[in-house]
Amino acid sequence: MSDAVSALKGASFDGLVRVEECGLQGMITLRGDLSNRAVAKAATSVSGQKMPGQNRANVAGESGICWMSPDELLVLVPYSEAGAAVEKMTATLGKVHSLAVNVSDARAVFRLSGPAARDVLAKLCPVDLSPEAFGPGQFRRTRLAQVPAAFWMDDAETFRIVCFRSVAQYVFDLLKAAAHPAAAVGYHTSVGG
Amino acid sequence: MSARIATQGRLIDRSKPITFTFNGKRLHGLQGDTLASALLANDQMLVGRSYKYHRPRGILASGAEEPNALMGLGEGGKFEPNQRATTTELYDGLTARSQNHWPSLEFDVGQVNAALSRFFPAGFYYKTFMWPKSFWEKVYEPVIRQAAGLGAVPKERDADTYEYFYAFTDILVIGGGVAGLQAAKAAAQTGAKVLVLEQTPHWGGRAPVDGGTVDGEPVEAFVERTVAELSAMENVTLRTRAMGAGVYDHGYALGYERLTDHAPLLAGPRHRLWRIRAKRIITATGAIERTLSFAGNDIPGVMLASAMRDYVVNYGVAPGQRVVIATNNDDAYRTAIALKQAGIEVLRVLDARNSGGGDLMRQAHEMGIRIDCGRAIARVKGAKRVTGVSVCAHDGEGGALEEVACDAVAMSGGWSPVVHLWSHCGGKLIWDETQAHFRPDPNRPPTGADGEGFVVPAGAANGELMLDAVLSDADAAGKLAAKAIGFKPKRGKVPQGAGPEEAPMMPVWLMPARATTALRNKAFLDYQNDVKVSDVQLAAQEGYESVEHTKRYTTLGMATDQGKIANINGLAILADSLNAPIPQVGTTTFRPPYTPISMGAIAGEARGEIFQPLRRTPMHDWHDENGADWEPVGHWRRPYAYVRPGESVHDAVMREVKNTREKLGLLDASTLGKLIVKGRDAGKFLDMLYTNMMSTLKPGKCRYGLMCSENGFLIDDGVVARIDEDTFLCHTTTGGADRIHAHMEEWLQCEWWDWQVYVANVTEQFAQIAVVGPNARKLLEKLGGMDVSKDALPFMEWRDGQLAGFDVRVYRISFSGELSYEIAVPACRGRAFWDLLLKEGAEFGVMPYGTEALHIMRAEKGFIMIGDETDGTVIPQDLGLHWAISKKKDDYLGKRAQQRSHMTDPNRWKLVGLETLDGSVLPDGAYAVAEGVNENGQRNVQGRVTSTYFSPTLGRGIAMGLVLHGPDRMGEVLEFPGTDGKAFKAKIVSPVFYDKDGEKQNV
Amino acid sequence: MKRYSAFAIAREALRYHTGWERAWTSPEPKRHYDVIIIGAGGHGLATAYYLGKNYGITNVAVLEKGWLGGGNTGRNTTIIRSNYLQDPSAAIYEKARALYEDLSQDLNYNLMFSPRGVMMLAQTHHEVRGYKRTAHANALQGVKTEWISPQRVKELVPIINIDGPRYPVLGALWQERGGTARHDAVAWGYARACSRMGMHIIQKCEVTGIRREGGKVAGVDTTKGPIDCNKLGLVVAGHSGVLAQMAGFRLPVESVALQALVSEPIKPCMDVVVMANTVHGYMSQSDKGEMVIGGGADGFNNYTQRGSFHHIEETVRALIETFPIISRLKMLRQWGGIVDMTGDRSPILSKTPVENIFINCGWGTGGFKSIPGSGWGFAQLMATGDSPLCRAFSLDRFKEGRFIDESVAAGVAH
Amino acid sequence: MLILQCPYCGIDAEETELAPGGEAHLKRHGPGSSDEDFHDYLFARENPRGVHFERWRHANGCGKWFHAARDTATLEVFGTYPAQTTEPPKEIRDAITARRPGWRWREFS
Repeated sequence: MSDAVSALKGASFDGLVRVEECGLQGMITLRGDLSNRAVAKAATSVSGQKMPGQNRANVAGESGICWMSPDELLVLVPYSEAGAAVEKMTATLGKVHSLAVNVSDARAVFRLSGPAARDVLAKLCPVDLSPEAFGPGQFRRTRLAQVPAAFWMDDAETFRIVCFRSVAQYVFDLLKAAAHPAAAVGYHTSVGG
Repeated sequence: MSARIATQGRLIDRSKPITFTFNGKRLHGLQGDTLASALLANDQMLVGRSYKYHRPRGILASGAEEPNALMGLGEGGKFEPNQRATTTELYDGLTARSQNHWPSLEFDVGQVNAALSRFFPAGFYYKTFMWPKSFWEKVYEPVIRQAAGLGAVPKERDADTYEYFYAFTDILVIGGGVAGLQAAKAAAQTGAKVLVLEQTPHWGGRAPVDGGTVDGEPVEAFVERTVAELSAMENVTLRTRAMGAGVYDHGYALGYERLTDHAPLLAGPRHRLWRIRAKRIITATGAIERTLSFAGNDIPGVMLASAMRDYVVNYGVAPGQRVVIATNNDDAYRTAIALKQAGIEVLRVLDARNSGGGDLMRQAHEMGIRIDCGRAIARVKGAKRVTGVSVCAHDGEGGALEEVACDAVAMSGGWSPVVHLWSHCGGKLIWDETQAHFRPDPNRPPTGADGEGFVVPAGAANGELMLDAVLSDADAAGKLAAKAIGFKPKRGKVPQGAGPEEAPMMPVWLMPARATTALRNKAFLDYQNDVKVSDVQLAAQEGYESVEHTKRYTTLGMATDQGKIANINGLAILADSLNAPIPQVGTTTFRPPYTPISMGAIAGEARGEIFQPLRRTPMHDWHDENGADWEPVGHWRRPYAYVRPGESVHDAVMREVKNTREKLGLLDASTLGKLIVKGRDAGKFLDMLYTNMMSTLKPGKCRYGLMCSENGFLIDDGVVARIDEDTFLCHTTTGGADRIHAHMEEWLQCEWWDWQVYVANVTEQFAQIAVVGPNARKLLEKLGGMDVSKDALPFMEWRDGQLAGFDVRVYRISFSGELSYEIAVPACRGRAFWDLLLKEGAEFGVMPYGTEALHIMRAEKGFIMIGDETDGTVIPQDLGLHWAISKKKDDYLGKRAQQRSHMTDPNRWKLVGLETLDGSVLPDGAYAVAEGVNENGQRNVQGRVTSTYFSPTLGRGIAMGLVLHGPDRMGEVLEFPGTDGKAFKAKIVSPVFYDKDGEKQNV
Repeated sequence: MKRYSAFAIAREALRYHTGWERAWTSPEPKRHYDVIIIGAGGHGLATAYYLGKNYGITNVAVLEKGWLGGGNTGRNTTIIRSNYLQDPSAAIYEKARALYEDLSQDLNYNLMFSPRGVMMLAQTHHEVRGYKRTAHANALQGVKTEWISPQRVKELVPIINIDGPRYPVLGALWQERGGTARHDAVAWGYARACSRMGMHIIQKCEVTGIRREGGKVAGVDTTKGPIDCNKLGLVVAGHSGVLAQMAGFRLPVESVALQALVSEPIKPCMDVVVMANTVHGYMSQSDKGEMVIGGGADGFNNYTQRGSFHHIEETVRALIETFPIISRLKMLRQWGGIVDMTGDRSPILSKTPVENIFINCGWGTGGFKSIPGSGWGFAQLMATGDSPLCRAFSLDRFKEGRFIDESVAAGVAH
Repeated sequence: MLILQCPYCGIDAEETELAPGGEAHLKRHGPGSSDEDFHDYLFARENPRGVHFERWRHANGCGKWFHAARDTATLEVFGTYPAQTTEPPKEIRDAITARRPGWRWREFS
């Protein structure tokens, strides 16, 4: 759909790190018994990714599966495929007690990249972001300043952050402030780095 | 006089001169100076006025405990009052102003209080200013208030920014002196992750000034080496200009990092508030020297002995040329020696101990310093600066033995460990008889989530005052802390400290020991608040025996230094007055922060645009560009009305209502909550949540539902649509989505966990637009794509389909009484669809309307509004909503509550419509009066207005209200007094004012 | 006991104040009292005072496990107001406010009652409606309040930011005769007056048990031995649940931490008390010049007198938004108190399941302002068995669903 | 500033990720219950100075409700466990007994 636009239309900012809104991203909330094979199949078949363990995410580009809670997954697919994916999942799930719903438009996604990414995010989230405690493959739902958010790392210096669409501007402004060029911390990464 | 000297000054750079101003006077200092050292270098001994008596005050200390040298710093948006000169790093262009005097520091009218001080003892204000009564309010208090306060008021909005930082570490070390450094090293060597905070810009604390050697080399070398070693370790973070401000439950600690205070021109945040979670916290916060309580101990030029030493050694500043030193312990001899070495004349060391001290005394003696044992200061002479002292026997009443002319006095009353951070979270103290101070009680530490102690004191903060003991104690603390959280301490060798032998100190709480009343009346304990020995004694005499009583009655320890200087001395005087041992009298509670921290830092990044999240719908920008007068609803903003140029808000609302009723209106309804409820037991679940029967709703149909709390009160309402056999979509109010979602999850997880129901909040997935008015169908038919005729899509049904190529879900529901479609489209296309509706709707007179038009139209129809008709005390039965309360169900949340006697009371007020006789608009929240008054003399009432508007449709004021037996009293006239004396008369009518049979919405 | 006056001070000054007597005695407990009040905070002492003053009952002991006035009386933000919405609340708080007007003279102890005015800001349309409703109610309750415009707000509080981008000030509910008082002095003044009537205030005396005989109270066991009484009043904010347990009944009460903080003192800049409920903060300036700031309570049971720091952050944020200049002040001290929260957030002044045991608790955040009214009404209840001021606050209201809900008009009811 | 471990996602969540939910193990009384039972269910609360059982929601996290056993006087946490139970599991009660011998809470000990 040509006239579909993400909350901030791909806005970006360069400071201590690069902050960018990732644009449209397909997302499906899947609730069900994660040990149920149909539920797992529904998630893996549309995303092409393996089932993640507790507090983990398997993501490649625009496709992936994130562990949200013991009975909830967030399935990532390209935006344009979300509708079809939900139908396919629903079919796969059949009579199994579950819920698959398209939430692609309900969220905004940001990318935070650069050596200081951990330091910048640590200004906003009450989470241990040291490399020993958090790295690629892990997934965390938490509080980002005053709103709920979730994030994972694409690589050692890149976070992807998901929040609700309505607060996209707030989150972007927060990340900009935290990434102010003169606000380096040097806790997780030396100030020079 | 005080002045810069040619030698010493380990922290200053004599090649880098700095210019600053004090009370407008241009002065010069050096890179590395503190404002205090620079002022002293300029012979500025008078730096402020005390709070109560406006007595002249000079610099007393050299660190965080300074009670006197408080300044207004900076200009405009960067002005800040009450800054301590002793912890303010000097920078070029610094502007400082002294405080609490008028017209000037030198000549202060308030000083008259000092002359009358005898009439203002502790708590005098509790005993007077009561007659005549009116005088308190009209005369006394205004005068007292004008005299009150300390620093000037900032005038402009803060020009700086602030931020937080969440840090997680195994061990947090607070204090970067030799103890902190050694503790950090011992801990870090086990592999534990260590964070070290030091409040000053320098490592090593006071050890480099106090001297001694570590493993044979000077302390300074040890400090440099250790800092270098720590910096090289991956698992260690060192921060200077970062104060450990507070210790809280479960290992939470606050670090207060001052990033630009020393260089305000630097970009970036001014302060960073570290929110630290540590498994263990080591407090290596050192100790603070105590003053001696002798008459005139507050005259400018009287200084703590250690501070005087600091100014000489660190900054190359002589606080005086001819100095008398009074002490009860050996440490003061270090000052004597340092001064002498710097070429300053030391006239006397008056040692209250008859037997004097140890090595240091001998050393001083050998340098030719005169030492008088068993001697004390009877009183200090001088007004704005010291001119001399009277010397007396310490064990006496103060009869002068000789007068000594001098221009500075150093005093040392012994040392008190800084136990604040140990105590913040409940750590208890024990009294150390030999050193006469409180130290942490190792058996009663503050305990964490696991019930174990999580704070470990180290070095002087633990009561160890000798260099060697400090190092070994700190090393042990570091290892203990690491071991406690599962790290293996190495058996590394402990650095050996070496220093002179010291003789035991002798507690001196009053000097001389039996000082006369007149002398005690001039011996200060709390300098800033002007609390004297005599005040504490008075409090005890009057029965304010608890240390908390004394503190509050005399204001001892309540100044900006929070008793760092005064508490122990005051406590000892109190104990003495009560003939009780000091530990029995106890201490006051230590509360965070250790020293004051900026409100800006506490607020963090949350200011201006990011003060709070502002939730935006996909159409937010359009509203903003088209005159939206915003109304906050939770964190959302909704247009109250779209105001056009030349229009008042009221005009706009009237126009919007009229246009919607006559033509076509658009409402951004995206903020309404949308919850998907799915599962085999979904119907059963909703039957419990709503007062209505939802399980009987047919797929494709909608039903208005009410939700109550278990306590019976209405908490939300909205339209439920059944999507398929086991799926429902529940609409909530704008504020309600998250609340009701949580409410549903709570019951599913905590009560009915065996029911098969899943809930998902899809509120933000959709932009929802209400297309309302006689022309609504015309517009949708023009867009084309689905059949929106009455037969294909009747009232209170919904359909999925397409409109002009948009995937839509269309609900035939109406909150206005008009023909109305609520259309949900994916949020990412919401703005596009909105634009299209405006474009294509132009020919039908389309016009967006805001929340106020919405409210008026619903009121004209007699529809209730959660938050207006309900206020948390209203049940559905009050609102005539029986039709929405299922009789068939034997249970729903709130049903049992609604059976309680007060809920079934026939005298509960019930919903009716109200029409003023003259067509005017009833005031918001007005009450209908009844005859007489109640037992408490309050006028009886029989009803109240819940919402009231001017209805452009009916051309008159309309209102809804709750009235005693209202529905049975149609036509009766009630009186509603306004708050302006004007009374309104209104007739009880049906709450449905417009289209009573609902023909318009059902076409 | 000598009266306090300017003349007394002058007289004492000449002899360096060596002649002042004890403000209150600290006797050893007798074996029996007509009435025992547990808790020597403001409410307990005020109850004892009015038992003596209004009913001539002076064979009274007030037992305190710590030091008198050491609980919430000395830990609050000293605000006094009566602009409540519901009739029973308005009645007791206005009674208290009215008594405060003359209390210094009545007790011969200057409490520094300062009717500088209390304003509650309306920053949403919902609050506007709520406060206009309160103004109407107050007018009929005999509580003098008025609805004022943003301009008037600005005149009264020059440092306020009325056109804040997020929550502009839309007006305020203004009570001109609301204000503050010196909190410790309230306890001390009552204590001195009680002592003067021959009552016993026994500090450092903890109650360890409550003795009953045939469904009636017989006395209490304390760390200073057993003491008998005919009537017993429980007035121990924060610890009511624990004592109720001793007496054998449960209360609809939970104890949570409520925090406050003060800034360093600055010159007078705000001569009224301002409450901003939308953003959950309230602030006044003490006679010392400190900005006294309070906010919301913790949401979990807690007896530590230490709250969670994030509440302090939320409050400070909110107040900076409303009063931008305080951003450059510093927090001098923060502390917490333990408050009783009842099922409807309104107090309980009531008989109990045990005959002759009476309970006064659940003041939540409203304790200090109500002290004289609470003491007045509770003394009447204890002396006569009934009090119009207390009637609506009885324990049974929860069973009947007869709540007194003040959150109706204001988010937080401080 | 409490830290509680969410038994569902295993995260050591700090207080600002959590929402308190009051006393745990309340037995719901609906229509047909006596006034006393209903009153106690809604209002009568254990309010001990010591061992307490309470409900929390990992609101800014996995969203699950859970129970915590905590000392209200020291804030010591004895353990957390899922909400789908009507009484504290044995291991939690044992953990409390180990730290607070002789504790009682309602019918539990």
